[in-house]
Amino acid sequence: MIEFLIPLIKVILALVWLLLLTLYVADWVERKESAIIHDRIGANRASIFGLRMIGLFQPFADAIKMIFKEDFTPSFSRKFLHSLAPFLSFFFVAVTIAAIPFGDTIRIGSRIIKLQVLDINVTLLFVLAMMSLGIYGVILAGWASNNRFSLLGGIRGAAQLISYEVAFGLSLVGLIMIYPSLKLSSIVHSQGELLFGFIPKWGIFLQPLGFIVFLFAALAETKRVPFDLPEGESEIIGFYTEYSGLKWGLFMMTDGMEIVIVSTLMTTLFFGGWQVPWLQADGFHWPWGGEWFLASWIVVILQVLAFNLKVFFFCWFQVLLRWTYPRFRYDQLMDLGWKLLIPLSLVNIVGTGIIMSL
Amino acid sequence: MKEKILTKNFGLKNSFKIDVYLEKKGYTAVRKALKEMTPEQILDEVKKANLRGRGGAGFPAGVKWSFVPDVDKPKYLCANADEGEPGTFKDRYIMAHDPHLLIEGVIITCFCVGIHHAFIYIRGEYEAVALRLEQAISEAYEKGFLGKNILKTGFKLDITVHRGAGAYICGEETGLLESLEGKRGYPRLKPPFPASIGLFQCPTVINNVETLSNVPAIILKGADWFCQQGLPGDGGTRIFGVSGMVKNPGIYELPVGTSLRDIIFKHAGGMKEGKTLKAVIPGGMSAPILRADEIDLKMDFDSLVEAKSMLGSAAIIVIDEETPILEVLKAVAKFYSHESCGQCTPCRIGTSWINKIVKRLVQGKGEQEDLKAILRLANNILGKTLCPLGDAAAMPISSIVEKFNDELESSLIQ
Amino acid sequence: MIKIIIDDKTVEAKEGTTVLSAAKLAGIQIPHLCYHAAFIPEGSCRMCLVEIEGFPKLELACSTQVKEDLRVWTQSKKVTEARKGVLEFILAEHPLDCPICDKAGECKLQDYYEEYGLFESQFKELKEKREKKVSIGERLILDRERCILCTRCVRFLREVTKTQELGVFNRGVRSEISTYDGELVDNNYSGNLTEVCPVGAITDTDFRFQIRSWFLQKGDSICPLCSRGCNISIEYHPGFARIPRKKRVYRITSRENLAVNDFWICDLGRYAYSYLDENRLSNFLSSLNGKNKRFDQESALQFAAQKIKKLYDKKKISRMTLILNSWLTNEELFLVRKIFRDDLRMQRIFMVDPSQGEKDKMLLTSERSPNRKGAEEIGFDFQSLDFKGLAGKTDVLVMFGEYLLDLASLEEIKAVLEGIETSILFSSKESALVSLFGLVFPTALAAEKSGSFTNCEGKIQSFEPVLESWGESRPEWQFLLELSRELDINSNYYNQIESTTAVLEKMREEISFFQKEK
Amino acid sequence: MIRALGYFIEIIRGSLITARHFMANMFFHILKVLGIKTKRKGAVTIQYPEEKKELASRHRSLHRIMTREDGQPRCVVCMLCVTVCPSECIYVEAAEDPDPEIQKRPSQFVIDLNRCCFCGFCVEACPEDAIRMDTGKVEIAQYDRQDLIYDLDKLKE
Repeated sequence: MIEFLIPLIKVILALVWLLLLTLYVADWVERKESAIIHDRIGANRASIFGLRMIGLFQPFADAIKMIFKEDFTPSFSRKFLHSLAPFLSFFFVAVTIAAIPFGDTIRIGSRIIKLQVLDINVTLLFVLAMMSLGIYGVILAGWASNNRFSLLGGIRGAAQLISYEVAFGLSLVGLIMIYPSLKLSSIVHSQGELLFGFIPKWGIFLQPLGFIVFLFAALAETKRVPFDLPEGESEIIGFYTEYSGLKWGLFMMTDGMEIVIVSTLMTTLFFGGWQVPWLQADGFHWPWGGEWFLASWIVVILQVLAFNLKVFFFCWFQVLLRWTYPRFRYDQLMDLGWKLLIPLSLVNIVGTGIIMSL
Repeated sequence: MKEKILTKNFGLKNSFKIDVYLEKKGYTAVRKALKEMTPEQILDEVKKANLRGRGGAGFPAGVKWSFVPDVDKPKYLCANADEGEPGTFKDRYIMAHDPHLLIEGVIITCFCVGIHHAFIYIRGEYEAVALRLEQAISEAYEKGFLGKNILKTGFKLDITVHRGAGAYICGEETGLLESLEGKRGYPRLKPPFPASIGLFQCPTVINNVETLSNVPAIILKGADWFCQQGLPGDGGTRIFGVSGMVKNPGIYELPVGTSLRDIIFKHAGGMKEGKTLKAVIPGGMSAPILRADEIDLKMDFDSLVEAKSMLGSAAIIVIDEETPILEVLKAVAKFYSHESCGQCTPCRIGTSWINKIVKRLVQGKGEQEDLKAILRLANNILGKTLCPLGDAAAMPISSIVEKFNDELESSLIQ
Repeated sequence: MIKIIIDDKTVEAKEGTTVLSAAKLAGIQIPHLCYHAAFIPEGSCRMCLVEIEGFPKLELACSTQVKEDLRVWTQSKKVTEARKGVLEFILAEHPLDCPICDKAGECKLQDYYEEYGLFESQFKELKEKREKKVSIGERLILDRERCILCTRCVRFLREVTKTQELGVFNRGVRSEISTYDGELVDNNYSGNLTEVCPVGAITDTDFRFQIRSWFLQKGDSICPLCSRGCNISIEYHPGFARIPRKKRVYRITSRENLAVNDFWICDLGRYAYSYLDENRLSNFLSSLNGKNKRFDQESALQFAAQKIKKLYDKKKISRMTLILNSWLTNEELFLVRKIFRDDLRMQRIFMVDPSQGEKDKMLLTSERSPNRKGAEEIGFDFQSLDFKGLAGKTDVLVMFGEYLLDLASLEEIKAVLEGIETSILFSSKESALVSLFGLVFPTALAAEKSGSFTNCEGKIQSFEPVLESWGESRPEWQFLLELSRELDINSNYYNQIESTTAVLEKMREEISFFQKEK
Repeated sequence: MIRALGYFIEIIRGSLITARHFMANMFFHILKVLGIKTKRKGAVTIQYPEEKKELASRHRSLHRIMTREDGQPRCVVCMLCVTVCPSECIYVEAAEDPDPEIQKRPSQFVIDLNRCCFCGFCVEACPEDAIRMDTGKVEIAQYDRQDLIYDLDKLKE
């Protein structure tokens, strides 16, 4: 019974975490951050009994509005596929959260619980696979809308995602070579070690080029500005033009969720995941000598906090990029993917191999 | 001094009685005309005499008569005795002192043109004169000079005296006709001229009292004699009515062409004690004003037209230096604004507009533009109205403003 | 013909025409206010002054008659200056209240001022104060400040109606138009005064303040209210997108036609315009399934045709009665003749017209319908209708118009109609008859259909629809044509006919009376 | 490649600019939350319902009908506003005014604000200065279309 309950609770907790963060990142952070960049204040009106809380209720207001909006399905569209598409994209992104380690382990009584829903041997491949499947949602949405502009948007999206999928995957090969595992939990564990005795052995320090390629590829995967050619809501017409209400909301949620997932991946792969520098299971071990012992539950909390903080930082960072850059032209987009990122990632793999063989 | 034609009986006791008139060889012209002459001969004689209309326009009377077409309609004669022009009083004297002279003229004219009913349209204010005229006509009826069978020649003529109601415009010939027909005294459009379509849509001759009064003398003494009395092309004498600041105001029968200076300083006795001449209105109020230095001219139609004035009814109004010209302007403007009949636009509104401006000038609230405005408005009225009243108003006003601009400017707001 | 030269344009005109009308023929407009083609020119406004060679002064175009080789200039500097001067004078005493003047938009003074006016007023004096609301007739209101004393109204009443109710009083600038003590303008043509007045001095209470003239659209039509057939313009407001108007037609004005009505129409025709909008029948009604239910056009036509056809097939057409009226156009009467008399061989055709009214000396005739003469010419010889006798003799009664009420009381009609199996009414009005008849077709009025009327003098006048049809109503000729198709008789003939002009062509072929005018 | 590197630097510079804005503004926001007053503010925007910007004098806001001294509307029903209105949103009906100097007065004057495009032509067309758009009222939204149809009484306020 309890063996069954624990994963369920983990799934629920992970999902709630993901959804809440998504909601806040996609809505509140996005709005507030853009506003502050623009010397504005941003959404601050949603209130409960007059309590405004600097707009913290805004995501809920938006969500409720989204739910009650008219769900319009165009005539002549393929009704089933039209409805299926947002759920597909949502599902395949949401499911990746299962592979992300939030922390090390906690001990409750005699039971040791991993702070990760799914700890299989190939979690990294699982994540890559699920993220690739998200394309189906885009293509289906474009095609099922029976709108040629939507279809074009979907096709643009597919071409873009497939192109960057390659760079996305290749950029991680160097990482796998260094931390010889496809298991995210063990990659994170490996990053807890120290380089030259004082630098945390994070991916960013070992794979700077890989990180850059990964960053661009991941940004492209999220289909957001400056890579938002599939949708391009401000000018060109995109794949979810024919969507409204909750279904449209799901696409928006997917977008937001991709930010979070990409952030968690960056954290996990290049920034030590839940690792806090110099913090080990029993406390801090300062490189200049000296130790600071802590109770294990405090360590776990610190680790989870560190993970959240890093994730949140990368969410913030992505939103910053979105409000900084204009959109690529489509040929530039393709050039970047095929002519720069893929060669760079190959260079990275070769370079890593050479250094390792030295 | 040549022989008097019109005023020869003036001053006699009871000169208006037919007995006195007959005593002075009255009605011999009628006898001569009706018994010895044909209408054509009379017409020729009058044409030859160059008798020009004494009412103001100076149209040759003979020519006017010859315009009357020979149609199968009754014809009418209207003697225009509606002497409304300020300064003019000559017709009143003729009708009051020698009404039979007029009646005789009327009879001869009617015989010449073939008219059997004549009207004398007399100014309403001349009540006593009208009564005297009516009395004279009834005397003439008694003596057989009027009626169904005049002097047993079979010629038939009735004369009706019609008293006007005091409108200046009824002195205009077509306005007179309308009034005579019992309508509003509105001038008619010309053409058609009254000679072809006049009173009651019939051919009508309209002549001034003075014109008609000249006819007996022409018949009696001949056209050549008559011509010699005046100038070539403008025969006979005229009665100059002199009023204003002269020693002896009154009427003076003088040959056409007498100098204005002579009339004022010789015949009328010159200016009153202590007054100096400033301006003269030479032909009734509607004539453009003359400055004191412009009076050396002959008093006939053509000379005055040359001097940019007109002889009109030969009523000379003499103005002295002490009379402000603004008062003259005010009188003129007020008169025409009051007497405009209101039919056509420029006269109706133009005269009242000018009057309003002049009133303001009199109150001392005038501005420089106002004088220009008066000239402009007068020019807009001139030549654009239905009847001559518009011109009659515009000409004196603009001449006063032009010739006495300096004096008028001194009354403006500086 | 006399040749004259106006503004370097050679114009031929008949002897006796004036320069103004000769110029008008040549397309040269000479401004004029007091001149009206119907009156003797008075020449008081001085707007039509033109320059004529050989004349020292400007001459009046409205009264100067054409002479051989007259040279006229209508646009020279002297002339336009004179126009400016005259306009300045008129405007000096005319209130500048165009925004509230009902004439604005169709005011000649306004138009001329736009063209020739001096736009800087130099009138510093006070305008004369006059009365602005003087009632000079039952419907007429005079604004003396706006009056420019063109005396057109005075001359209209003097020369046209010869009633002479108006005159000019006082003189000079104090002149004013007035009625004689205590009297009012009271004749059947008083409404023409508002049209005759070139400015907004005379207005009628009917149109006063109702709408601005520029909102109105005009359409040419023929007055159907008596057999004179006066030519009229119907002035209506097409309505704004969202705001519904309370009425369509705002006024009826006369249209010049020297052969029929000159420039005038009577007050009956002018002020009765509300008949176009009031009390109109807008739906097909039938008592078949209950009391006066709405019905559709197709079923109505089918039903009517079926009933008539049944009688015809049974050779019992003598049991059908047709009642016409002379508000029908020539074309409609002709179609009735073709269908019912020539094809169906009906004999029982009667005419019920509105009862006669008073006539006057000018235009108004005693017949209150426009086409009695046409009906006679088309070849109906009408028997007098014994309406009460219809009961028992008739199975199908087809009736046009609602004038039966003048003939019999409502109870009598009801009693007779109860004895008739099928009663069909073509009516444009929501009258008491509507509830008595079994089947009711809504029909159009003359202003809404095309066709022609033959007036009392035998003049045929065609007209086109001005207003859109009311509700579902349609012209009778369309019903008749469709009925003929439903009846399926002589269809070759009726299939050639699509419009009223086609009907007129057929009429010209068959009836000599209609050939004479082309 | 080198060009791409140049772009890369510019890209970084770009995000530094936005990041700088974010940081600086965030700093002032935090100061404000902490109750420390500073000269500079985190946002330059006006917080609309609480703070209101002063309208320019030529701003066209809600219409009003001017009245004469006796409280009657100045309108003389010339319908020039009706004529000039491009959105056909004005409806005026005339009635006889007992004052002969005025002649007409409006018995109905309706502006359908649903259709009004606030072009101000009616104000310019009015010869009597009877209609003005200077009330400064810009918050005229309603839940019901009917409430946006303003009649004479509403316009006179």
